[in-house]
Amino acid sequence: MHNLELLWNSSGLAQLHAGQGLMILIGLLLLFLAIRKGFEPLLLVPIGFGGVLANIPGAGMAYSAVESALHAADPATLHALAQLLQVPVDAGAKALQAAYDAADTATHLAVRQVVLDAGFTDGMLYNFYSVAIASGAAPLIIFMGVGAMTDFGPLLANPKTLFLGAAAQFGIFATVIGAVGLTELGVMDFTIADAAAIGIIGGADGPTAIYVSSLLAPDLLGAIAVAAYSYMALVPMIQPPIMRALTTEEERRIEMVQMRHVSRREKIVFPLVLLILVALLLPAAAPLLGMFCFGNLMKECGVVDRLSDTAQHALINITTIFLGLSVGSKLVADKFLDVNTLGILFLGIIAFAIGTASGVLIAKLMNRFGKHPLNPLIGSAGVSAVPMAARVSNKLGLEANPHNFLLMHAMGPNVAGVIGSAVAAGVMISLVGG
Amino acid sequence: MHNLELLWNSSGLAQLHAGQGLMILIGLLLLFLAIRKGFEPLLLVPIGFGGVLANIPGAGMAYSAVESALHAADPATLHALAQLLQVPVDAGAKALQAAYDAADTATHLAVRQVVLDAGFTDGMLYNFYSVAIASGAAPLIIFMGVGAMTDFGPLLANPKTLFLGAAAQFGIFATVIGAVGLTELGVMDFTIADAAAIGIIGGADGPTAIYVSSLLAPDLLGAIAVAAYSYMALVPMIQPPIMRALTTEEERRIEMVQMRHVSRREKIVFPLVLLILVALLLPAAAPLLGMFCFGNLMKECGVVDRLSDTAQHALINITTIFLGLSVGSKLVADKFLDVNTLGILFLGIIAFAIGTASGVLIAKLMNRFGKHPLNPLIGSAGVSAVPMAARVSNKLGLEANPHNFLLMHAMGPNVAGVIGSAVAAGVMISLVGG
Amino acid sequence: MHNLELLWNSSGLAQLHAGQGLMILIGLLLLFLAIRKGFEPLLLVPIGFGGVLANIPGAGMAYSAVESALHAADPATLHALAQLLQVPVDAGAKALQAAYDAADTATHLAVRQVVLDAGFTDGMLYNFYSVAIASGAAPLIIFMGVGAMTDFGPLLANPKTLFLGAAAQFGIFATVIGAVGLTELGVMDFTIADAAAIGIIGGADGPTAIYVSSLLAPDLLGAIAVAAYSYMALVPMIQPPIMRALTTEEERRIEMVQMRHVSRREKIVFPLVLLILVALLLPAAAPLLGMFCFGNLMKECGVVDRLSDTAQHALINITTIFLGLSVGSKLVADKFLDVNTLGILFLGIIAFAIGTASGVLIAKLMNRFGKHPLNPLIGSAGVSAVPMAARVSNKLGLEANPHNFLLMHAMGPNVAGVIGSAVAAGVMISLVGG
Amino acid sequence: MQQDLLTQGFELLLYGMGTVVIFLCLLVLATAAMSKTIERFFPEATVPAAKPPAPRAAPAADDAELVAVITAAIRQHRQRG
Amino acid sequence: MQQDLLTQGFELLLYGMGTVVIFLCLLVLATAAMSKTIERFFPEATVPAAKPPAPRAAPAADDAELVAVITAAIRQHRQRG
Amino acid sequence: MQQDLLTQGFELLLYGMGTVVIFLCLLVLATAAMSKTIERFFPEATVPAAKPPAPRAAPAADDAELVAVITAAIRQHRQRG
Ligand code: NA
Ligand code: NA
Ligand code: NA
Repeated sequence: MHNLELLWNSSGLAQLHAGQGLMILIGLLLLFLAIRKGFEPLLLVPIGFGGVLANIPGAGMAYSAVESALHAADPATLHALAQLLQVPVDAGAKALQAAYDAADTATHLAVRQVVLDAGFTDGMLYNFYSVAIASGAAPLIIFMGVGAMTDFGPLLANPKTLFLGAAAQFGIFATVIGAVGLTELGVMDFTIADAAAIGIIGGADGPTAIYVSSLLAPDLLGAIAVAAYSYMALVPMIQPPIMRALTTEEERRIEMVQMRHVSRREKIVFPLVLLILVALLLPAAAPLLGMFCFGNLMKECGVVDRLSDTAQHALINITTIFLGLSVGSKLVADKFLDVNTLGILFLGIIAFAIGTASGVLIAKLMNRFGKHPLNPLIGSAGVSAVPMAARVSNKLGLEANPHNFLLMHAMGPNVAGVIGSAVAAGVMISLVGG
Repeated sequence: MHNLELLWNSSGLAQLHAGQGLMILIGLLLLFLAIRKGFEPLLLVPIGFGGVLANIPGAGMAYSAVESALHAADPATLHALAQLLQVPVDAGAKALQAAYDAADTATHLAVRQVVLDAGFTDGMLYNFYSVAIASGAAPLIIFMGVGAMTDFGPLLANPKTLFLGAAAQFGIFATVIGAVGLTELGVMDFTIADAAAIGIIGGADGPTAIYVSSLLAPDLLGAIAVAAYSYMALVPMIQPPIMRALTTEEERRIEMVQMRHVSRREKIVFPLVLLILVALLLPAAAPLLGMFCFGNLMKECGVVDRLSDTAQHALINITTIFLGLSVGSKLVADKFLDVNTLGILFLGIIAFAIGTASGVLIAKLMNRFGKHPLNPLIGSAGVSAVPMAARVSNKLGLEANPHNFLLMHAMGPNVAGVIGSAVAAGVMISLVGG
Repeated sequence: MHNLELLWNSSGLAQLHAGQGLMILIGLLLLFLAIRKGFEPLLLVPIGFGGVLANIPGAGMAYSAVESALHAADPATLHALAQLLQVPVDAGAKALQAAYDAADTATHLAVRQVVLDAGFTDGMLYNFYSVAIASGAAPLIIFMGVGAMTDFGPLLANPKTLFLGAAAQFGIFATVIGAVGLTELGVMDFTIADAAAIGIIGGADGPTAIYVSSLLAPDLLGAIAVAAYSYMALVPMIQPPIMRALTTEEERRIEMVQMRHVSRREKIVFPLVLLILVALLLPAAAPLLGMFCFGNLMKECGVVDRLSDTAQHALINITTIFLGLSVGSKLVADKFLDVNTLGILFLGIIAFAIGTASGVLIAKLMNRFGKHPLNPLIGSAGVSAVPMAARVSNKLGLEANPHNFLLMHAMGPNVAGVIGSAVAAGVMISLVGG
Repeated sequence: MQQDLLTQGFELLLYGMGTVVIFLCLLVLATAAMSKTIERFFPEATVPAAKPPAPRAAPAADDAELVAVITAAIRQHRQRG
Repeated sequence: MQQDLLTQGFELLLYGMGTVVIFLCLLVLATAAMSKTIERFFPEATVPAAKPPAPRAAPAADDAELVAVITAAIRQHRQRG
Repeated sequence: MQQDLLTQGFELLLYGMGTVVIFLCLLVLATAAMSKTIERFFPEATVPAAKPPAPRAAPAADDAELVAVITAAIRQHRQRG
């Protein structure tokens, strides 16, 4: 009977908490949205599946050995940890966790040795998270692949669209104000680092958001990544009403002059120009923009096609699988089911909306003062969300004027938005992360 | 002359032990079987080659820095280690190794620091093993790729074939009894964890066997993996006599009714149903079956084809190379050349035979009591060994009746056998590994 | 204003040292040579770009957490480190670095804990370097891929060309004498291990050079890798004058007899023969030549084409990207801008020249005493630099005699040169690295 | 102790085989229920309609865009030429 | 302390948005300068000449070699057959 | 000490170059022996027979199966239609 009890106690049903059940449902919902509704499936399928795996009761796939030990609550182990962490013996797992988080590296090592000796091990998703995200590698590798898929031609043909990529980042910083405001009102409880990480959702760029939150607010990473990718998928629903409200029919009909031809050499030199500017002005953005420029240079230089091809296919796909599962590991119930998550979801959509509006408004301004006509609809593409936002601009343009093809014009602010939010990420990291 | 002596002493010939020479020959034999006879070459070529590399005298490619230090037997280093491990100074390398294995994590760290300072380093194959197998990652990634290559259609068309996948796992547990029996008779010397790991050979599923033995019996991993893959390759020789002995010509002639069409939606939902069931009932099987279901969902959902494609090609191939070399690292003479290895080879083939027989017998029973005719030949496919076992069923069916195409019918129990042995693995891990 | 100051102080311009600026220019020069002049772009694009990234002021992408702490020179941290390293408190960062380098592993761990607690982290390129090069993995994986791309047919058709592969390695050892000679003259300052690593440049084989210097002279790795790849790219300029000077027009006109047909079985068995010979004679070369033979066996055996294909494409490309960036991380100004770098560049070209000359002279000798005519031009291909050196031989042959196709004949010494320099690497590691 | 090992073996056989059989029985039931539910409540559209599956609204839009972009590109090319 | 947080937020807005705008302004200038420089001093060759781009001298050599090798192979094959 | 370094260098030259030459000599011998052995005792079948290489018995079986499966699939399809 002892074995039967052991089997039952080790079953999921016997250990299921309501929160885990709820999170499994949320994971399945993400899968439904990704598969049935086409919400950024490349990321949300692995994230949703990882979320389900992370919440399997008793499997501890998302826990480190130390977290597993704290959840198992074996008295002897807790006792040993309490002594190491200098906490009262009867303080409970939460107090131990808090003391562990506050402890120094040497204490971490000592605690880890105790729990490994007690037979606890790191879960699979925890390992994936450590290698892919905690190290910073996966978002950077994805950014390299994105760089290798990006064509800066439209931006080079009309560099002024970089201003639109700047304008749309206002959503990021306005959201920071929102997050600290909600904290001051006592509704939420965010630090300035949390607020900065939440703001980056407004950058509409998944790897940037994941990179920044892994540095500034790892506990919020799950919610931030889910918000970022979900809202990117919702761009075709979020943006059009704002764009229509802020533009006149007349403005939406504006046809833009055809783009000049951009030479191969310009395309090769541009990533280097961008890299040098980053090096001189904002080193904190160098990992992100450096890898982005590296990917782009590999693509454009034409002499390393086999590397560029791998960066765009095998490497980015492998990294995406592990990045997604790793993000899913942060959907574990006791980290995700928190009022802060609701705050993040709310603030994230605000960020998108403000970014869209800023882009459109600055585009209107530029149209008024520029030499060439500029359709304000391409301003919204400055939030990035490549290439969805540019497609939205194109679609609304076609609605107003069936001969108005804005896609290539909108690709300029679209890739400018990627640069803009990476720059914003650099500022956040240097001002807040220091 | 000092250099000449140094060169000679560092040559392989001067350091060759008989065991190493024998293991090199065994490695070459595995290569011969893989290349000339077509025995599971994707795994046995890397395993065989890794086995040769692991036994190169003096190279220490399969040893950790600590093992290298113990083999080098430098007196000063041994002296320091003896003090750390609290063993008499003249105890010798074997006693030191035993004391090291029994020591706690803090002592491991201290010993490691001493040997690194003495200039010893981890061998290349040891590094591969740590990253690929000790972390648990490689078998799980392979299982994800296998999931992405698996079509559950035949199983969904006739879910009752899952019973055959269950029946064939009897081979696993019967082998456990065999292993503990041999130990009780004093012929072999296996713990219950060893017996469980050996039994899994009967699951006829390479990554499952490697995953379980990496957790329960790492020292036996080499022999278990070699047995599992060799017998999988021998399925066309092992199974037919058993199948013929247990069925009548009449039974083998039975034609099965054609399968119903399975909808895409069923195929998408099935991996999620399986995942939820695992989550609720057997979390210990969650890493294996979770990754398997993830791979299958990526394949079936149709919205992440580039990820599914990478999981089926670049990622599984890269992982297979390192998994194979890592398994080969366990073919090092002083671990492999042991009477236990013979026991494992003997028990492994027993496991295959019993699994095959159980599958066929339960299929006969189901044929007697079911509504639709069921050819007992498909029962043997329940051992998994995908797709070889299903092909064997088909071949014997065609021999008895040239119009009898059993392949698709046998694919149901075949993939059911993969699920069955992963479930069995979960039970082993939760009952024995705790 | 505090934030503005913070931003300015964290900008690159405020932190730029002249050395970093110079190294960024050198990185851009490497990119120019790779992209515009076609110098080994697969390696020099990532190396050059990594070199720029490594020298971005303030980003510390190539520094470990400890190096970052020493560069940041925060008084409290330096004080704590000085105590741990038992160095006077006012000794300065250089003395601390030296004390750290000389300290044992336990001290390294303690120092690391202090700097991690102080908020310093490992840079991205440092992480890449640790995983790709310090572990030894990347050069070995590349060597496996090169093995999978190598055709030993020409060498098997005429095994005597192996002598030419031996002869050309004289450049390696002559360069060692050059390096110790310059040190004795007081011009440079190399240890015997440095000299051995520098000599390997003459092997004209990138991964071998990187592997050896990662073991024997990690600080010189950047300069050695840049020299090796640059001179490999310059082979069409370096070799012809030497070849012309040492041969007569008559000799260059010699037509060689057509090669015999080499059977598939010979090609399958050859990598195993080579492996066994390495195992018996020179275990220190086993990692390099083992992986090379493994790649070649996968290619030739014909039963693991999907693994061989991955080794030749996805895996080698991924590894090349990270290897290149990691090598670039060693182009950091305070390691690269040193008189030793000039010495390495000078000695490297000498090594190529001597290797070329030795190959040609031994070929002349073999032509005089052999049964079949042997065109001395194929001797120069023995330095390896596959397939460039063989093309050079072919080109000079065609110049002298428009019907003289030496390419396949030169491929024999060309791949023999790869084996020869790996053997030389093994000797270096066993005599100097012990 | 050895007696104990054999007992452990038989317990593993009993509980292990039991779990495998129960798990796969439940999976048979769950799979059958799943298939029935999908067939009854969420049937796939009839074949001709199903070929371009409903959930993917995007491709249609993409095609329109693609046509638009190509048209624009051709127009520009002609104007330039 | 909370007052402090809001201040920090506004400072982040000010310096952050400022940096983004300044950085992208400089990028506009640098890009324009780069494009002008390339157009004036390093223009790409005219289209017909550009098709086989100048920097790659190797391919031509390779082709010659390839032809040579194939010729040699064919010759050998004939001699053998 | 410096004298020592030069001596070390010459020793490295001597033993290193010696090992390279001896190793490659042995490899020439081993390779020649290997080729002779294979040519004499394990020659490849004559070309017409060798095309479908002997060791791979499986493909034939596979093809038969493939044909069988396709046939079965077609039969089922017809019955359904
Ligand atoms: Na953005
Ligand atoms: Na199985
Ligand atoms: Na060489």
